[in-house]
Amino acid sequence: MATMTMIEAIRDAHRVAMERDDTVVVFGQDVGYFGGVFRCTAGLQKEFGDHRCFDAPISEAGIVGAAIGMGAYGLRPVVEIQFADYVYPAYDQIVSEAARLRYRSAGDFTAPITIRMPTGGGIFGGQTHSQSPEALFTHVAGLKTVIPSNPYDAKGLLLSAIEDPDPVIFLEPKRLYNGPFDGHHDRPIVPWSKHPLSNVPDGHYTIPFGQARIHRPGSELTVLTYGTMVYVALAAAQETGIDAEVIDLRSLVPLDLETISTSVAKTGRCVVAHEATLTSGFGAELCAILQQELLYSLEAPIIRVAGWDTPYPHAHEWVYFPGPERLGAAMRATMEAG
Amino acid sequence: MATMTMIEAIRDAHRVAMERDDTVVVFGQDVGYFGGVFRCTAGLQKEFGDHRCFDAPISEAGIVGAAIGMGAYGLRPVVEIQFADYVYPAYDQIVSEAARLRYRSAGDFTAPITIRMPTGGGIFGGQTHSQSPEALFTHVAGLKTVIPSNPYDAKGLLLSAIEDPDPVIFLEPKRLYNGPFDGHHDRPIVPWSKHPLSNVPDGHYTIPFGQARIHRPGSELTVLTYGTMVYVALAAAQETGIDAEVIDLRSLVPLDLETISTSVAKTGRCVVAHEATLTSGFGAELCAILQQELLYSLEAPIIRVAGWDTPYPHAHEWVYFPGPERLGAAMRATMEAG
Amino acid sequence: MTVEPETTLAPPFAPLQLRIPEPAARPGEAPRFADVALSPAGAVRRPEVDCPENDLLDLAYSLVRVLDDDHQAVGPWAGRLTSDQLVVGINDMLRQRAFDAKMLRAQRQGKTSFYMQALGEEAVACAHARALRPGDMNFPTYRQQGLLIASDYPMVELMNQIFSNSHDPMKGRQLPVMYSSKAHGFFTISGNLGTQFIQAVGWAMASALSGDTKIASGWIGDGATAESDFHAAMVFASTYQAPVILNIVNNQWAISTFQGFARGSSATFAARGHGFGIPAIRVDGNDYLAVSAVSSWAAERARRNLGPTLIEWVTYRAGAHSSSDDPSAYRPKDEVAGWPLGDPVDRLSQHLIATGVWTDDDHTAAVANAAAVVDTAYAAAEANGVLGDGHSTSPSTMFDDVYATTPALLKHQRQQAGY
Amino acid sequence: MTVEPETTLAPPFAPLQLRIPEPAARPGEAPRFADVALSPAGAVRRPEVDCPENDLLDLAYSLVRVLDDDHQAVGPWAGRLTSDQLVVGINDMLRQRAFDAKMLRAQRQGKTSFYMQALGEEAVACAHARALRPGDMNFPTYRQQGLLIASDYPMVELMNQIFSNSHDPMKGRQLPVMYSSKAHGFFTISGNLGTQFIQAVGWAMASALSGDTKIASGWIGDGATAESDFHAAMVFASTYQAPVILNIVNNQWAISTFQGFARGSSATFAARGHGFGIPAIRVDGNDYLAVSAVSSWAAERARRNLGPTLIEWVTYRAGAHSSSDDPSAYRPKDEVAGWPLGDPVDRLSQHLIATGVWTDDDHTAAVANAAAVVDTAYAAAEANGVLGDGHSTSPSTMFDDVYATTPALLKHQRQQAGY
Ligand SMILES: Cc1ncc(C[n+]2csc(CCOP(=O)(O)OP(=O)(O)O)c2C)c(N)n1
Ligand SMILES: Cc1ncc(C[n+]2csc(CCOP(=O)(O)OP(=O)(O)O)c2C)c(N)n1
Ligand SMILES: [Mg+2]
Ligand SMILES: [Mg+2]
Repeated sequence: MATMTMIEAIRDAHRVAMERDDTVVVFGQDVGYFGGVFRCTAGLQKEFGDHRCFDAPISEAGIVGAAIGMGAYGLRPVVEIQFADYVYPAYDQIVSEAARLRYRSAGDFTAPITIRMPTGGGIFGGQTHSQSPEALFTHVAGLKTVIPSNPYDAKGLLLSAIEDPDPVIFLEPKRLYNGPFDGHHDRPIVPWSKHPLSNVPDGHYTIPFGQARIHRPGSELTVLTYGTMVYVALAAAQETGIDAEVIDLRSLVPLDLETISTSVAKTGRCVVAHEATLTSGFGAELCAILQQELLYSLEAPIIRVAGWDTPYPHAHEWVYFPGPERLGAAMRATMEAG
Repeated sequence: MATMTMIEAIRDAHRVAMERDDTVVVFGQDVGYFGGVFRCTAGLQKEFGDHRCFDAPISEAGIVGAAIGMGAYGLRPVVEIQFADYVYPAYDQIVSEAARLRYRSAGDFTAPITIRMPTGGGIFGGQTHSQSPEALFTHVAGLKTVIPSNPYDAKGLLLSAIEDPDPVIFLEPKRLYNGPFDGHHDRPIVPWSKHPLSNVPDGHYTIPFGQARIHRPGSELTVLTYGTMVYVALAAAQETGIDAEVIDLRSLVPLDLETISTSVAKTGRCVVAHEATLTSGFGAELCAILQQELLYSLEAPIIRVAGWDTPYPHAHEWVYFPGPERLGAAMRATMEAG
Repeated sequence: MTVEPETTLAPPFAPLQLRIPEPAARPGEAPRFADVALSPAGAVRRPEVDCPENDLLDLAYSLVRVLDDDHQAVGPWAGRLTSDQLVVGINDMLRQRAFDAKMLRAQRQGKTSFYMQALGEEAVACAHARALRPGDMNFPTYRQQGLLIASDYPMVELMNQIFSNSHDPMKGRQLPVMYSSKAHGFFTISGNLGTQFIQAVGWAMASALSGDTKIASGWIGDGATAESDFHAAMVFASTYQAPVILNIVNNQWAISTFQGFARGSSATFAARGHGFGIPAIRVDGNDYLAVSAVSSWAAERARRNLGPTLIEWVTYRAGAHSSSDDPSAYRPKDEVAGWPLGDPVDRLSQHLIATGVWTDDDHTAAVANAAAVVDTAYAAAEANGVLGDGHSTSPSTMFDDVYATTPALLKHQRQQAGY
Repeated sequence: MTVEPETTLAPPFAPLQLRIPEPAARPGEAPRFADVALSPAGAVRRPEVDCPENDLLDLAYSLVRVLDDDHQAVGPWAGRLTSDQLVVGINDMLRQRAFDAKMLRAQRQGKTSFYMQALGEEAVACAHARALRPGDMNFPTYRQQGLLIASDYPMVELMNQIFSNSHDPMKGRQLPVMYSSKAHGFFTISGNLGTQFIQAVGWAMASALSGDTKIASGWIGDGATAESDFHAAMVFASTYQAPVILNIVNNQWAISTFQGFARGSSATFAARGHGFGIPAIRVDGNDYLAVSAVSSWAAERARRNLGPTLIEWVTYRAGAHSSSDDPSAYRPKDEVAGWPLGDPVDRLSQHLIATGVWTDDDHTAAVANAAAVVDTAYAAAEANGVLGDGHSTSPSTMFDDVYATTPALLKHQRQQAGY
């Protein structure tokens, strides 16, 4: 057991996977010699050699396309897209190829690949270093979409992703790399070392997909969220005094419907929160499912708290980011409704 | 006024736009000399010359990227993607560029471009000629997403798209090109000439975005849908005997919230139908909005009838396609619920 | 301070004009292939496989041909196949041709939804397949059925797939002709153009990373070289020196669009290799012996870890693009008659006759035999059902293979669907 | 029947191995640029602008240079700028350098979130800008601030953008350095690499379609040439013969990745043009006179409807990739000292001195003047606010310009946000 940041936990997951399985290869832009612009693969090339971890040309389509070919050969490639905002050139390879290989070949070929990418805002990265494109993957049959919120989960989920026989989109909330962030951007930065979920077991362990984590049990209202917004929700719960159950979905596809339904059935009130733009975000899917499953248990409409339907701005980051005040207001409104 | 198929109406819209405005240029794969694999641009090159309508290399990224450059110059390009299933190589140019040009340059540059593409299934096209990717566009701020269901609307909406100062995704339900189709694939094909909406005015007219069309007024239940599913819904209404209000959204972004809300407030029951896969489809957004706006007016949960969460299959097209039986069953269940 | 730009050109300037390429001939005009650069048979040298790329540049502009006008095999690329191998080759091509004809007819008769033949291009895939080794992997397009036929993939399986019947190895999920057979070195065909080209490079990289000895062969059409994934493949193959053969099948047309739209102002498609330091070679794709010899050369380069080779196979799409297409709308009806490289089956047959390997009668018998093989397979496949007759796989299989393990929500959908 | 493949190679085969490129030197090693092919100043010929592409192939492998070791301008590309123009040039570069230094410092002081300098590459954009005409359009990357500086775009506006302040022309929406000015022929910079390259071609196509006389100039980094949109640009430029200059700025590095990863096994980036029949030319990017001469040559080609030109500007990224980067982790600390093409400002200054146009004192005065210009602009910009001090545009503007007309749902969101 060691105390790790999310970056260290991700690095450790790579290391464990590469040690256990010779077919795991890691590549992407600047991930080899340098170890990644966020340092998530630092040291791997040195430890495992440049045939196991190497740099790639700046071609997201090429990186994912090559990974698909490698997967078809029998390797387990783990690739990094430098920012989720840059995944679109690879979107065709992901949607038309990786996601459908098993299906269209009736299992003859598969795509056991992991596509990692830093996601979300909070670092003054402007419109091309801040996006949260998860809903563009959850709509695509054949993909799994995973997003950890802490070092412990990051390592366990990443190991599951690498071992998964199907393509996994692995979104890493970059604002959480070095510490939990609750949206109070004007307060001192909190390092992971102060947080219990920075205790990461040595060696191999996995966290199965489709199991949400209840970060805070509560009785009055359910907050469904993931990634950075988990800490925003915890802050909002504390600040509003609402006894909220804060659920971290961890994987969006597959979805832990049971944990979600049980909670909302219990509380009768729900707020959904994500950084991605509101319209057609993953929150819409959650609302659609919940109203269908639990209409008669709902005491108030489900409110979505999300990024506004604009590109992610630079100067007005904190007007854009759905921080604890905005989320808290929605929670209060939900408590007062009905 | 003339009787037109949807193909003829689309061709006519091009012609009217090109006559009125010299800056309208039309290009895409096989659209020039040949006039498009669905013949939607047939005759344009002959009539307007090869500088106004021409073929393009097989590069969707190139087609949209070049169109963006042309739009920045001051032209109004109208491009065809041969099938919506092939739009993904252009997805980066659409999402990262066209959608954000105006915003990121504070209006210095804009992207007044129309991106047409045949969408939807029903032609035994298998997984790469049948997709309905609308939700991948509705999630992106800066895009408008439009989908006509008949010749009259197709012409008026396409003229609006071409004249729009912003990028418009124009989805053409290919199964409707030659006639309305209600999902009864085993019955004789009905041509457009039998349908009143095949009466298309001569010359110029536009249909504003954000105005839904009520194809069938009704009091018991609202069906929200668009594209081919409009006729499936009409058939289901007739076959179930449910007095359903069938609303054709026509444009998803912008959305005619008022017509939708008024109807659902009136009926208290709603079914949402689309061909696209269920999870994170545009139906989710409709459910999310409606439960938030009208929770207390809903007498039953909103059911989504959609493509299954699999790639679009070949042999089992009619098990996959959400036909009148599946939709009718959902409508009945909705009537019985609550 | 404003300074006039340094130029010999002064305003006013003449208005610019855009070049819109046009093919040499359109319907109603006489076929014209004067722009297709040819070389005499035997004229193009055969460099050693380890010849440096910059000593090979001419090979991208010439045309490797073995069979001359007298049906003799000549020059440095000749003499590499035995008579037995040539007979195997013509039988492969005849089987493919008979198969295509039969399946096109089946489509016309409503037994399936769609078909794509490769009439006139048989030599490319058939000869290439026999130049690879078991375990090598092709990443084909929809026009390389010859790879499977020449790898002795059971023809009935091809037909089962086309009919989407109860025995369809693809379980009715795929459009006809979208085969897959890992065991036969044939990667699952994508409906999306170009994607497989970079995947082939990735597969080859994996083989090299693993210290294996297998090579990959990627395929793309002339039109699809315009797609972005062509570039990705070139960059990755060039950078990592992957053991891959990159095949461009230039059959002159991409649906209604002639090859000039994708080629642009470069003289040949093979020349694309020059920008990447990838050895490139342009070959008569209707000459079975040339295809075989160059395929072997490129395979040897890859297998010796000498890196990728780009090959342009010059051929002609003699039929329609697909069963949905009618080429008389965009090219001269008799264009194939003007095609300077002839027909690959005829040419090989004439060679066999000219060299005394077989006779006219042998040819007639081989044609009949190919038809019989196809008919036998057809009867067996038809007995498994054709599209729409109810003999498909169970619709419940529609929900399988989306993931290795079907998730709960999808199982629920399957139940909703009644399965 | 199984037939052995036709090959001289027989099993067992040696295991394959993948090539992973490595730069010539890493931290702790001595800088090494022996692989950078150089030509003596004046040695490369200057063909007529209408010279056919296949007579230009050598220009992709040589290096156009004008300034020799004695600081004289020599050869056929020399003698095209007046002394006044050269003085304008060095002042442009000095302004850019002073500006970069100042803004990097401002970022360090927390006045903004991010900065990217172009230290050592000033000649490329500055000389190019002055070779274009008003109305022409650049499609730049984040490292072509020189285009705006040499087009006399107000420096205070650049700073307003960097500070995201109340006067930011981009209204605080964009990351620092993501400028846009249509009026100055500068297309809005994208954070996504490569996208602008094909857009430049589209813009040029539009100009030609419209019978206009304006040309476009597209920009891309060595690393970003691996992106797919590079290919789209090459295909479209080649096919339609668009009036566009396609500039590759090869500054040796793409963040931590040396140019060999994008270049692969081709000798140069300029050679990419050969696969497309696009005239390609490789140029000393640190030689203001060479950049100017070749830019004018390419502009004239475009303006005369002779089609696209691909230019590789060979230069060196002397600074870090951005304010977030520390290159000492991946390249020798003193690598710039070993760079064989020197510093563009020094070289032009030495030329001016050697030719008697100015003196050491003039140089010192020009440096001081540039600093003063920057300081004046800085004071003005700072008065408009810096990032985080509350002097941004109103947050309500965050909801503008998503569309020409803000739709109802978005207005509603603006109200929710309190504006
Ligand atoms: C990404 C993508 N864009 C467009 C299409 C539609 N399409 C199918 S085949 C074809 C022409 C391909 O021509 P070529 O590459 O020359 O191959 P050929 O058909 O001649 O063998 C086109 C445009 C597609 N399948 N995928
Ligand atoms: C599509 C995309 N992928 C990755 C990145 C991240 N990124 C930003 S700059 C850069 C390096 C670019 O190198 P080069 O093209 O050589 O330009 P230079 O920085 O040297 O001027 C990378 C990988 C990006 N901005 N966009
Ligand atoms: Mg072709
Ligand atoms: Mg660079």
